[in-house]
Amino acid sequence: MIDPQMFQLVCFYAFAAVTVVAALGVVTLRNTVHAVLALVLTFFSTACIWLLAEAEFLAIALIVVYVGAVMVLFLFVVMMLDINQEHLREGFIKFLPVGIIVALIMLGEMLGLIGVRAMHQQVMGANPATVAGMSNTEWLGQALYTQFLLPFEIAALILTVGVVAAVVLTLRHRTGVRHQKASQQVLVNARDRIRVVKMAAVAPAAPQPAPGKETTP
Amino acid sequence: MFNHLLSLLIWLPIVGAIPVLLAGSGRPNTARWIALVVAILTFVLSLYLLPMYNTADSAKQLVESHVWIASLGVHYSLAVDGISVALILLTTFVGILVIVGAWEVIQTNPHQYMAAMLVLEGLMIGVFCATDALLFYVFFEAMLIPMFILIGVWGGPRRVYATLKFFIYTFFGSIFMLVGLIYLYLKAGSFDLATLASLPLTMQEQTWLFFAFLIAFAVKVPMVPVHTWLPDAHVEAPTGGSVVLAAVMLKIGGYGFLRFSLPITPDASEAYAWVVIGLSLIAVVYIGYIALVQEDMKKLVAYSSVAHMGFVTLGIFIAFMLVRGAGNADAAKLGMQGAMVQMISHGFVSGAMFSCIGVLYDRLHTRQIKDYGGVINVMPWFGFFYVLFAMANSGMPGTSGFVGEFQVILASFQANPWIAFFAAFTLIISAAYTLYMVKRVLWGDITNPHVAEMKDINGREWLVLGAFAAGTLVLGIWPHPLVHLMDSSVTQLVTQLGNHKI
Amino acid sequence: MELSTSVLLTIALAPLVGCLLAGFFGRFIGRAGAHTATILGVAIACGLSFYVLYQLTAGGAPVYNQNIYTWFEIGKYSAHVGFLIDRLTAMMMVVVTFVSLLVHIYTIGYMHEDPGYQRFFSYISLFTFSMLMLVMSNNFMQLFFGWEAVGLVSYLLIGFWFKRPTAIFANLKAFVVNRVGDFGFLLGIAGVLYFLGTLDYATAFASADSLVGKTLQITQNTHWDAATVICIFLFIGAMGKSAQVPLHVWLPDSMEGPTPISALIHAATMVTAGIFMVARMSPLFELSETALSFVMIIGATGALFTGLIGIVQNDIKRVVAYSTLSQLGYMTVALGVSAYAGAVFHLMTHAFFKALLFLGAGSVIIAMHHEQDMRYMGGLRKYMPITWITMWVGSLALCGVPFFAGFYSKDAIIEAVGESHRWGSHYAYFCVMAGAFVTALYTFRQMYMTFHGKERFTVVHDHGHGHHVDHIDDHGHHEQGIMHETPHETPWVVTLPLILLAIPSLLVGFFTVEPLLFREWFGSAIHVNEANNVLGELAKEFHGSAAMALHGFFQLPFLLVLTAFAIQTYIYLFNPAVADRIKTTFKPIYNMLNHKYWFDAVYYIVFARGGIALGRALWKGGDTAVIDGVLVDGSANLVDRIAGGVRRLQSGYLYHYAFAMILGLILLLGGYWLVGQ
Amino acid sequence: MITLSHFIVLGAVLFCIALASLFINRKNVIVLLMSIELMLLAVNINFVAFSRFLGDVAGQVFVFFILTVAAAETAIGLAILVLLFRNRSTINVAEIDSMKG
Repeated sequence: MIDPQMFQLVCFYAFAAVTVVAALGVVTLRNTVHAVLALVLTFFSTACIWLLAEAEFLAIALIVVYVGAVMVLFLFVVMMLDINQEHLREGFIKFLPVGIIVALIMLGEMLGLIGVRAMHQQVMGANPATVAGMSNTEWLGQALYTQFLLPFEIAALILTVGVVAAVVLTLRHRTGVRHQKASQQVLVNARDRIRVVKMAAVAPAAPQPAPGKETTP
Repeated sequence: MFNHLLSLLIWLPIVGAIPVLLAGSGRPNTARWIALVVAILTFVLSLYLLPMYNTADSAKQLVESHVWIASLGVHYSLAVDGISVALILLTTFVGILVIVGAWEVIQTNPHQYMAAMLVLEGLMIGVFCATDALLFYVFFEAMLIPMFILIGVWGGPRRVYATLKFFIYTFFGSIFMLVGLIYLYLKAGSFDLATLASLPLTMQEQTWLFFAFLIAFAVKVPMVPVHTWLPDAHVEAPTGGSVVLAAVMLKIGGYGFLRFSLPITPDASEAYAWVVIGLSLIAVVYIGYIALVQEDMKKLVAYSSVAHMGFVTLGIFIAFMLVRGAGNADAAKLGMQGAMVQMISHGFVSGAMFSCIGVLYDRLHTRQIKDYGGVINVMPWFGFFYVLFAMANSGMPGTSGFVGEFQVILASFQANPWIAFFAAFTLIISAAYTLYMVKRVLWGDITNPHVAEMKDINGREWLVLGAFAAGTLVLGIWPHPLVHLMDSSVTQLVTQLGNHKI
Repeated sequence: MELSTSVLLTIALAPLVGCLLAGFFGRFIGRAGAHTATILGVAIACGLSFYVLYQLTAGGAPVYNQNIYTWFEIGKYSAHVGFLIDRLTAMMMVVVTFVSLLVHIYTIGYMHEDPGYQRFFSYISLFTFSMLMLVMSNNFMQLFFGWEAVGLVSYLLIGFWFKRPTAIFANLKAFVVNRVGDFGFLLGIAGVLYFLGTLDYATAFASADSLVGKTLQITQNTHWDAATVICIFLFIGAMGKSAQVPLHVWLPDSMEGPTPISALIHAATMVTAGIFMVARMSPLFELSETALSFVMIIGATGALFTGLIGIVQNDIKRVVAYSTLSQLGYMTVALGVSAYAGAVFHLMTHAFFKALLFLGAGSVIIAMHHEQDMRYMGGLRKYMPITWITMWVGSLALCGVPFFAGFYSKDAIIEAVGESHRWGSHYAYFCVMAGAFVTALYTFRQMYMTFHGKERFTVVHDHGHGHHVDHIDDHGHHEQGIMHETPHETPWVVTLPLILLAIPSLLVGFFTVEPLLFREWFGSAIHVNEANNVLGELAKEFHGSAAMALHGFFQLPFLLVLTAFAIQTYIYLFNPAVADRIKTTFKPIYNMLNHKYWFDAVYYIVFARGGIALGRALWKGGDTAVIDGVLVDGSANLVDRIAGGVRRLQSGYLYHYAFAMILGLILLLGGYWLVGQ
Repeated sequence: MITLSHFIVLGAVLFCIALASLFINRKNVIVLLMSIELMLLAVNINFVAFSRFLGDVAGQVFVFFILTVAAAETAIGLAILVLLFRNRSTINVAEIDSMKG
């Protein structure tokens, strides 16, 4: 019989390993498309870890929003743009040692500072949502629509602005394209089109009689 | 209405600037007339100060006080004493003259020019009325803005350099004052000047505060060696800007010494009076020599302003030596009165000198002395005024320029004959540089053919110069009313000087 | 019967009204209006001055001392405008207004072609007003006002012909040199206020004795006697105004002004203001032997050495100018030996005969069409007899020939110096004695060169030339020695003042010497210590004016005059070549005199050029280079340079910024970690 | 059993990988953007973990907001990227230095 806690641990390690490997893939893969796919994998495995932490709503949201929307956006962009991959990897080997050293120093500092050892004693207790008699989604929703209503609305607004901004930024005005401007067509005035010129009705000296009225298009 | 006379004096020109602006560049004459009416109205109102002010009472009068920023204990509090009344009258008087003086001279956006002048006038009156240190500071700084605009927009070719120099110089000074004021606020919990004056301070605190105030006001006065903004600002400023700058704005430095340095840090002021006295004497001699060799008329007069303002600071600070050293309060009053009279007088004389140079500039568009010569041949009336003001500038008795210098020299002899010796040097050097200029500009035969085409002053210019001349002569022939007006306030100040704070 | 304030005010203000009318409304009232108005003003002042003098002497009026209005009042210090009228003042008022009136009249003739006619009348009336304010003052402040105001008018009048470069140079010089004197004067006044606590004459003089024993701390260990310091400072003022060595340099140059001015201001009245002032301050000067010695030596030096310069001058006005300097020296010597009354007496006689000489010289100049060089004159006596005779009267008075006015005053001074035992009086005695000889030398030379001998000009009649049209413009640069018409006697407005001045030059001494000098006519106005009273000593030997004059014929001064007369008569009437021979023989001395002992050159180089060079050095070195260059623009440049350096950090590359951020984060965490350990 | 430190270490590791990526992929803007996503993810893991261990809902709410804002940021970032590429035909960071002082 497998100890459920043990099983959780194993699962965590497994997912964590996938996350780290995928993340390494993101930063090292030569092909950007592959890198994006590795990032997708990172998100997936992270979502799984969040499930282990019983944050179901966020795990699902991560997959739906990120993998489903953001990553697809990445893929679109990467594939749409004709990028010279080789050129972009210049200095990769050169800066690798520096990157690794900085990253390791950072890691050491962070872990040392946070006090990982003390946290090691802290075992995962009961799920607070369950304690409150709610599902995780309900628990989150309760907080979101009461306590954090205003930030929530602002977040919504930010997203809207983001959308508008993205559209405006990428909108391209092509020149030389003939559009039909309905508004101008409707607003047109007879006087703009036709000019009435009065002329004396005198027979010209020319042999052929010309019309007394002339119109311009 | 007269309960709020001071507020009215401050805000009438400022609010009056709005219709002037609204008149727009399309109706320049409307703008000019509105500005003139506002300025005259302000002057008439300021005349009411005379009957309302009780010269026998040394206390501050016409008090107005409202809470302004409650959380900092800042009050919108106004009051005047004799010195303020005199300076306010000077301001409103000059206010009319600069508007008349700019009448047709300023052709680009006259409405904006007039509006800036009116705002400046209101703010300067505010400085002279404020009895709250922060309110004073606000007016003190706000004043820079219209001046900045006046020089920067209607100035000469190097106006950008001059405005920047002027602004940063003065701003640099006043930051120290702000720091000092904040310290005082933290200590006293109030910005009220009377409270600050009675606040006990140690010698060390006083020393720091004294130098903070000294830097702020020394730049404004300006004293050597922080005077170099003045010649540049004057040279580039339009005539009206120069007039206001010289006639009123410089006085604010001297006024600041009276309101801040003397009452708040009397002991440090006494201990370091020699610094100010030394700098004042340097101003008289050193600046006198520099003025001698100037080739630009405005620069020359600007430098002479520095030298004359040296008498103001000298008169104020010898008071310490006299009250505390010699125990001669009357001599201290004499010196202080001399400084005050010199301030008012310099307002007339320097304003008039700059107006004269403006008259020449309007005709020939140059301020270089060498371009003139023999102006008297074509402009006799102008010559009359020019000689009159030149004489006043060199301290001729019978003109206002003499009174203050005379009193200060008499008082400084009582402090130390050597001070008087160097101060009296002005008699020689001011005559030399002023009349050397007169010689090269006014006298002689006409060498420049353009000078021959110059027309004598018109009615408007006659009015401006005549008004200045009247002020100069009346004050010179009969200074007693002015002295009497300020007497009780000066007495009170001198008494205050005697009180040790430590 | 007391003097009335309104009369005194009228005396002072009548010329001012005339001045304002002529000055501001000159164009409306025209030439005749201008001279009528001003002459009327001065005539009123003159008449009333005589009336005041009469009241004080015959009428028995007490001394008038009242303030008119308060100028300022601060604590115990106050300054007023007021009048002190005693006999000294009254005499000065009469001299000033009388000479001024004659000069006004004379001006009608002298200036009648000048475009600045009204302006000129306005100026001289203003001068009269200022001079009256000076002499009538009852306090130091008003004295200083008058002092400076006459200086101003002098400035305006020297530069009256403002197109001439020499004139506008001279007026600037005059004003600035005078200001050097005023510098001392003002300090003297400040000293009076310091030690005596008042600016009022009466109060100050009453407490003058309190000065004794007081000292002024100059340096840590130096203390100067208060009275000496005050008096020397006051006298420096007098040195400026009364053109004493070494501040005399402005007076000869002031001859650039029109001749009436030279007569009125630079001979008769203004330059004697210093003498008047010292006489007025006699209670103070009596307290300091040192100061009086100083006064005496300065005066004696001037009396002799400036006279010497007069011998080599060729400009007729300059001769008279140097003579004025010399005579002012005599007056100053008299002050220095405490013979104040003698100084004032000489002031009065000098005012008459020197004004006469100047106006006579002016008359000659008119006749010669503004030729002033005596080398192109000669033999004029037959063309202008009135001028000739009156000039001789003036000259004899100047030389101190017995019975003439100048004799009484000058001889009294010489005698007084001889009586004095003050330190330096031997030097002074030598100077005044030699000065008498020198005076006669230049005076006779001038008379001979101008009126006697051969005519050194030729008359060319060219009727095509408009003589009077634009003569102002051709001042000084017409061909010398060529006349376009025969010289002729000047009109009556010119000769009348000459005659009116010749009378007092001849007679005034004879009638006034006794009361003025020996009977203490001035009363309380002049204070002399008993020990210094040299005039009192002389009075013992005085037996009437006639006896004094007869006695004078056998005295050394007159013998010197006779010698000089003989020498000059020989040289200029019989053997003109001698003059040139002397000139070449004594070349160095001639050069020294001709260059006026190099005073002008040295002053010009040291003070004018030096001042400008110093100013330029301070301006370029101090203001422009140090304050603006290093401090103001320097700090701006420093900020600019620092910013320029910092700017390089902003490479624009994203990864640099990112790297900086990460580095910062690492350092921050590291620091935090270290602190936490 | 899983402890808090497990999550924290995982977050730290992810963060450092992303950090290293900033160095080694210094020229490719797309990878840089993805590294930022990784960093945010690492932060989010921490939030979730703390929220779970401390029983505080605020942590998860915050993750929610971070996701929202990050999405907006990515959208705009990519838009800028597209614009950049359109104008300069490159996404090489080394060639973008118009902010050079």
